[in-house]
Amino acid sequence: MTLALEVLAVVIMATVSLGIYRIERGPTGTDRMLSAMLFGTSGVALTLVLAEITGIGALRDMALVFALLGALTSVSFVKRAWGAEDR
Amino acid sequence: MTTYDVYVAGGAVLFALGTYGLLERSHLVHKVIAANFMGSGIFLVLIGLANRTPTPEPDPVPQAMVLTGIVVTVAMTALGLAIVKRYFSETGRTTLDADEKPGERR
Amino acid sequence: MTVWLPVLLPALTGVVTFALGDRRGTARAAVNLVGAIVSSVVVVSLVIKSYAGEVLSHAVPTLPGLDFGVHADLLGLLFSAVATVLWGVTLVYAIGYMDHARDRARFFGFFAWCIAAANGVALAADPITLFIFYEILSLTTYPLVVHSGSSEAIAAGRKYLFYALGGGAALLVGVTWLTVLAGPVPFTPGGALASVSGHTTELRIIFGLLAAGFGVKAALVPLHGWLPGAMVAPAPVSSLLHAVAVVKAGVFGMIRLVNELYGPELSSALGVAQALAVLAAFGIIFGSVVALRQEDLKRRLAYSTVAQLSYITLGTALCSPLAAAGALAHLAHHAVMKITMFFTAGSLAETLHVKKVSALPGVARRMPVTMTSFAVAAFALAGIPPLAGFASKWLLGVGAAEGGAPWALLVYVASGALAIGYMVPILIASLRPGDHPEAAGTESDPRMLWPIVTVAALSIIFGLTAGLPGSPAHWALTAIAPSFGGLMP
Amino acid sequence: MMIVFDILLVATIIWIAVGSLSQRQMFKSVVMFVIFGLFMAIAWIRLSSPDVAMAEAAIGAGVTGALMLDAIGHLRRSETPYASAAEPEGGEPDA
Amino acid sequence: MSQQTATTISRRERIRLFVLRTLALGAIWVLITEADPGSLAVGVPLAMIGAALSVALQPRSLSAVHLPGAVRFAGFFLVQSFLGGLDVARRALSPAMPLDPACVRYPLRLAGDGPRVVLANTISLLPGTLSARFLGGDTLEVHVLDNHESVLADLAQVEERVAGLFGANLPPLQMGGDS
Amino acid sequence: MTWETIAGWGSTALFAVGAFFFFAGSVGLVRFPDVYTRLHALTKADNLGLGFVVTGLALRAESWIVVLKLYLIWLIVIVTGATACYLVANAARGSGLEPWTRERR
Amino acid sequence: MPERPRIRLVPLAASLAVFALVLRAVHALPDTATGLSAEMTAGAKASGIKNVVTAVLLDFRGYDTLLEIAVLMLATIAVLSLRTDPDALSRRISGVAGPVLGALTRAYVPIMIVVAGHLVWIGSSGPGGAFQGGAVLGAAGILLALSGFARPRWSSGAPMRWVLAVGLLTFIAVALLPLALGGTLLQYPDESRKSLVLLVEILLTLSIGASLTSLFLASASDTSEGERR
Amino acid sequence: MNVVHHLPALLVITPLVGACVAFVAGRRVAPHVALATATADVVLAVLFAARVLAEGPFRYRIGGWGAPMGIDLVADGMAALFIVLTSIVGLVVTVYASGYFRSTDPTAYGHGLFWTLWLFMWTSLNGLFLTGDVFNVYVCIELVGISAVALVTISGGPDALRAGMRYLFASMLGAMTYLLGVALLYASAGAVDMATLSERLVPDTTAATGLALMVAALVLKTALVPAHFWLPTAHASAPTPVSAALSALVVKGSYFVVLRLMLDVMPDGYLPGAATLLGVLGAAAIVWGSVQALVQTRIKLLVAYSTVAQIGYLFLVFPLARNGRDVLALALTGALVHATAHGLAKGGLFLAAGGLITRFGHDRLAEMRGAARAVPVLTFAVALSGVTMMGLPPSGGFAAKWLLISAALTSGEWWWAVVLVVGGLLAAAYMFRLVAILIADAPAETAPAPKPVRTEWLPLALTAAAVLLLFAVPLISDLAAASTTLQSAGVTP
Repeated sequence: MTLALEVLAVVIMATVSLGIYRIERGPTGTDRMLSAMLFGTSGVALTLVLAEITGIGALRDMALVFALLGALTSVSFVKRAWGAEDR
Repeated sequence: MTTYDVYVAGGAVLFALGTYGLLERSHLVHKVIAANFMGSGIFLVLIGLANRTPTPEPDPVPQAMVLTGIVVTVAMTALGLAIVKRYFSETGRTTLDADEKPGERR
Repeated sequence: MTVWLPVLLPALTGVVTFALGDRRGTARAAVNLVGAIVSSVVVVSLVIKSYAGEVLSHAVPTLPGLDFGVHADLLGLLFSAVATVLWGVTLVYAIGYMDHARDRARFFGFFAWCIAAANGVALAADPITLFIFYEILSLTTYPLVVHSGSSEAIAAGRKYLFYALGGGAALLVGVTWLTVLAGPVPFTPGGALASVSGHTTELRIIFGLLAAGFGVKAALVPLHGWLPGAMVAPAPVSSLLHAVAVVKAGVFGMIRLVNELYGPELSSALGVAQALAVLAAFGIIFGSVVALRQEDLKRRLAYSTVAQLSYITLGTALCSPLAAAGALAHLAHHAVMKITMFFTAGSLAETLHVKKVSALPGVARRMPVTMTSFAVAAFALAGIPPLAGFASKWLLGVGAAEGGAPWALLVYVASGALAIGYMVPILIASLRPGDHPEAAGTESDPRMLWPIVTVAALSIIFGLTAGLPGSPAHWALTAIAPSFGGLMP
Repeated sequence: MMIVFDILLVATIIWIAVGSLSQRQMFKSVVMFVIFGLFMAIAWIRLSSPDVAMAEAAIGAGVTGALMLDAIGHLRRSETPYASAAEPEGGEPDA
Repeated sequence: MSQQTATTISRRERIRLFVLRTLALGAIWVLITEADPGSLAVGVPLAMIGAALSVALQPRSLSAVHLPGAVRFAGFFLVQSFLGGLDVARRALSPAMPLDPACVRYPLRLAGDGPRVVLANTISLLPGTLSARFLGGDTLEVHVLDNHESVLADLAQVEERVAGLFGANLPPLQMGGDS
Repeated sequence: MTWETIAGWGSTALFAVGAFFFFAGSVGLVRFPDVYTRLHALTKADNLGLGFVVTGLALRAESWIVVLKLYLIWLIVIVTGATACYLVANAARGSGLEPWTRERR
Repeated sequence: MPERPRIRLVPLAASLAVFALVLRAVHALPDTATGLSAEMTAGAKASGIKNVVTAVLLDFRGYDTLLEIAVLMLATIAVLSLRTDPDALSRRISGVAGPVLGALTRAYVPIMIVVAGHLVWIGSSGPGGAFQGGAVLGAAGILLALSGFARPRWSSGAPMRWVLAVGLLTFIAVALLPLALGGTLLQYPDESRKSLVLLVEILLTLSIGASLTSLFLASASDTSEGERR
Repeated sequence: MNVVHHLPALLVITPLVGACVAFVAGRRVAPHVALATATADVVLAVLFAARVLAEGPFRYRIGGWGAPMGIDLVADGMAALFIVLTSIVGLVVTVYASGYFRSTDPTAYGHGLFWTLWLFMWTSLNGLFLTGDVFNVYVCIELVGISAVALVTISGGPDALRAGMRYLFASMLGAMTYLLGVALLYASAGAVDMATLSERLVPDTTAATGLALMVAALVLKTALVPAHFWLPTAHASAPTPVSAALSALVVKGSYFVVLRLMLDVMPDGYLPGAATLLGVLGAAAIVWGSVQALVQTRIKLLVAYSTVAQIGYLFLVFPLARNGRDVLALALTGALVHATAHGLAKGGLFLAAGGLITRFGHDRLAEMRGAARAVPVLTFAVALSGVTMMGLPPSGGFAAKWLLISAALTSGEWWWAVVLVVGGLLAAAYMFRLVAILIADAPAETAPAPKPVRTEWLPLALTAAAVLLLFAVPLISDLAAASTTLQSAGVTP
């Protein structure tokens, strides 16, 4: 049954990699930020899946941290880096 | 090829990449980022190699080192960025002048 | 510890002088004179002890296996006495000469330190200590050379340093190498390298390095280049540089090197002494010939110094007891003779602004006492009996003949003739009538005049008393004897 | 199967690093760098170092990103008024 | 709309808020420690610290959640967010990519910060809508993927659900908000 | 058929659905024409994908408390996602970024 | 600036050389090696700290950690020394947050505190610890600052400096404590080892959190400085 | 508790506590805190050196674990020497700084934090000198790096910031490379304690690569040519007390670790090329640094390039050290004497240069003519420091050069002696260029009036100490003999 989890992990990983394309393409900084947000969600999923695969329950705490702190990047972006994408 | 081989090799690549970036890129933020990559590369090597233990748990000492290293790297990064910002405020530049000879300007 | 006093007292005088600052001239003069007198007394007392056969020595440990030590042997004391006594005389002259100059604290401070270093060179018990003081001497002289701060002085100072430090480097390598090869080698009459067997090539190279190192200060041709340029220094400094401390440190180093480090036998056996002798002989002729053509008074004197110093080197290099003694005696004799001349040149320049030979006419009428003193020194230098120069040249000549180097005798005679050739025109020129408006017989400041008379008198006294104990010539014979097995004809 | 994951992960990490350093636009670089931290955290899990993973997650996702974005905001070249864009919510009438 | 009105709260109210929030945070503690009983010694004081901070940051009661409304809301939310995901997946994966986006302005009937925030966040998770910003005059600007006729009506339905969650009643919808 | 087997297959199915939504979200992110539309893809699809993954994991969880914790995490991700989405859209609107429409492409 | 390709070869060569060297070095290693893990695990078991990494960090190699906290504090002070505004730490760097962000911050910050506490608490038995907790706390601080919540005036004055220093000072005090009992630096008495480690962890968490927040705040204030240009 | 037993720990903890207290106490009280800490540190350092001299090297087991589990501090003569040097230069710098930062711009907020940063630097240096653990070295060099960068940028001008950035990146590169080396070393030998490493190291590729990376990184941090690019601007742009501390102490920190790695950790015959390479680079540094110093037009840059050159001497010890224990003893003692002498002289020289800059209001060498008359004490200090730089007697620099030349000639590798001699002459060239300018006669209108600079005796004291160091050489020699290096080589004092 772990196989399903492993395949899932690979698939999520692959879909996440797709998002990097959006960073490359832009066109605005906001578009690029979206990818970062995508990774916030997918990161939680990956972490949870890996927690199940490895059997380390404590990794759920890590997913929690990911989830809680995911907003911080977006907030910093909106509050501090808005309009900086021209660089 | 085992798991740790992949990560150790990746770590080596990252380190080399960081070295290249730190030396070659002129934008200061690039340099800071590159230094972070160097750090991550080393950490990968450290922990990758720590996984060679016969037990499932890797050697704890490199883990502790990496934790220390992460915090130190954050401190360095923060300081670097703070200097970059101040430097930008004072000069409006984001690069160190490559051709500037020390002492030529004041 | 007493043996350190000839070094420490002038050094302390220097420190006090610096601390007093530029303003307190009287206090400074007093301190310096007292320092000079006390130092002289100390040196004399050491000489008396040394004559009595008691050689004081003391060492401070510094480097592993090497001590920083001095000893009061007769040989060293001769140089030390010359330096210390002439320091006092020069001081009086300098106080007059520098009356209106700036930065006097600096001047007198470094002056005192120069003497301290010269005394250190004189009393050093081993090549390392000698080297240390030798370098200190270079350093403390530099501020005196560039004292005026003019660009000419700075340039001359740069040249001086270039030579001095180059020589110092050669010396450093030589001394270190020797120590690595032979371990600690304290100066020993007759040579300290008995323990070394073989290593001929190394020993030759080391001798070359050391001789080159000492040769710079001894103005051994072709290492003399700095000396004429260093004339830009104030007259007391020129006197000190060219007559007393600095150049004599060089030749004194040669004497120690040949007689007490390698020893006459080894030096001859290695062939290095002969090479040195040839070089020195060339220097004598070269210096004299060039002096002939010098229009500037001080430069002429400087080239004369080049020649006279080579006398001493040649005498040392002949490895014959009498020549060696003559060389040592000439060290003292030349000091008093040449200092007279430089004092005179300084007085002329300071009082009458006369610097060229062509400007001399009328001077003798204007300053008869000064010029008489100069004449005495000039004749002494040319070796006219019974003045001091004659005594040392006699010893040198006899030594040369005895030591199987009659060609050296020829060199001495030729150079005597040349000395007359470059000295007599000065006297003749000064006797010609000239246009110096002030009344005849107006001498320079008495503080400058009396030292000249004193040193001129010394050239006479040294010549007359050459055979008596305590005179430089006798002293030199006594001091040099142990290097040749204690036998003295 | 996990070896595929590992290779994919490491390849992505290197891709991100190359991408981050090869950009001319600093903002791209910075975003890539922020993402880089998240991937590193996953890598730590794969290397069975949950302590490190957690630290990387907290620091990489939180502090470093904020610092970097703040810096890049500071270095913006345009002279457009920052306040209006930076405080979009502050523009509300009741705020 | 934010913390300016904070001063008018009674001490008693504060204590009530503190206790409630301590309980909430305590519950979270229990969840994240996976109900390790030994950890409560740390958890309780920590929850109290968190609650105290929370009261300092937000010294007002959120409108009381209405339980039946909450259950209904949860069901609605789950179904709608499933539909929302499906909708977006359909548009993204379909080769033609059927999109007709626009910004519409929706006049708010809900009052109060809490409900409005819940509304805004809910809208973002529902099919085809995304709350973009609050405009002056109680208007919410909403970005829609497909600008069809019934958008405003759908939004009104969501607003009612949210109102239900808080047990509030809404005035009847006044159509005519422009897009 | 034991509970384990049911949970296993069920969770596998849920994982598949979750993966599908993740995939769809990423595709949306890549294909959609402007920031606002991409935000839709991100917020809805990915959160839903995570929901399915979490549910799948919950089926395998060893205890109820873990299930609750998993859903707590999901809840937090949803709130974070919605807020971030609002903030970005808000900032984009505030800076005058006009949405893409069929008329003006 | 004209690009000069010849110069660029040097970094490339350097990095490739390093890469080759490292790969070669790693390749030469044996496939298994225990390092110090056996001793460390045994030592940790004896000391009652179940998470070996935490035991290494705060016990066996506590001195490293002490200095590492000093690094963090030092970096904070260094960044403070670069600010142009003395009140950087108490100044608002953002306008007041609107309702949505405000709600998020108000809800999340207390939760973050609880999570940070959890990470510290769990640190002695499982993954987690002062760094992780401190980082979460730091994130909470940054979130608060970004949401425009007013900070008290004292946060630029002496009390704030105390907050920044207290973690390190306590650590030093705990480190010095054994000296009075006849041990060496950081040689915790066996009976109080676990509680001392926990005490240090808690204070370090606070200190790390405060440091990370200050790192952000002290330099972030420069942005508003830049705005006025 | 008996203080004497815990000196190694206290030497690190005292300045660290001082730094915290200075930070908390605020800018008014901080100078006093710093001064008190500095004084206490001098006392501790001297006690420490005395104990090492009396009892020989010992290890201090932090946490009571003992290596390889825990971290050991290594208390030996080498460490004691550098700690005493740090404390002396540190005290002088502290006193100097209390005048310096009072007189400069009070609106620079950073200045109030100087004391804290400076004490952190002190902590890290002491930590570096004492540690016996290669990973702990990493943490310490990061502390050194950050505090140094912060001190360089403390006054915040564009030049200082640029120099600080360059310094920071060099620091980062160095620290990271070092850490990679540690990683490889640990992977190979399973320990990070130096003593354990030297027992366990077998000549395999991994350990060799690790050590090579570590040494390379430290060479970068020590600014050995060609990795010196960051040093001149950093040392020249910093505030004067900082320049002094950087040149006198900080480069010695990483050099000290190179000494430990090359001589203590590395088994004989390991990385045979490394020692020669370091020697060659050292020789190159001597020449290149001196030539650069010769053409500088600003006084601080001249002094900074002179540091580049003087660092070169320190690396000549490595090729020499392979020639048997007698040469090792000579060379190591020489290097230690040189490090000490250079520390004192360069500290004094930078302080003197700072005094001149304050006095003239600029740092252009060509316009500093006449300084000898205006500020004779400073000029004298410059000249005295020159004596040591040139290696002329009776200075400590001379003793060092003597020992190194002896080592070179004893080992038969006479070419190093040539390098040393040439280096001395080059040093003479640039130092006398400086002195000649100061001593030159100034036109009346540009000549500054004589006015004492308040702290001018401090540089003189340091440079005079460098000169008189010759007489402390037996002490240094004893300390060298009490180092783990020479003890394990079987050299008896």
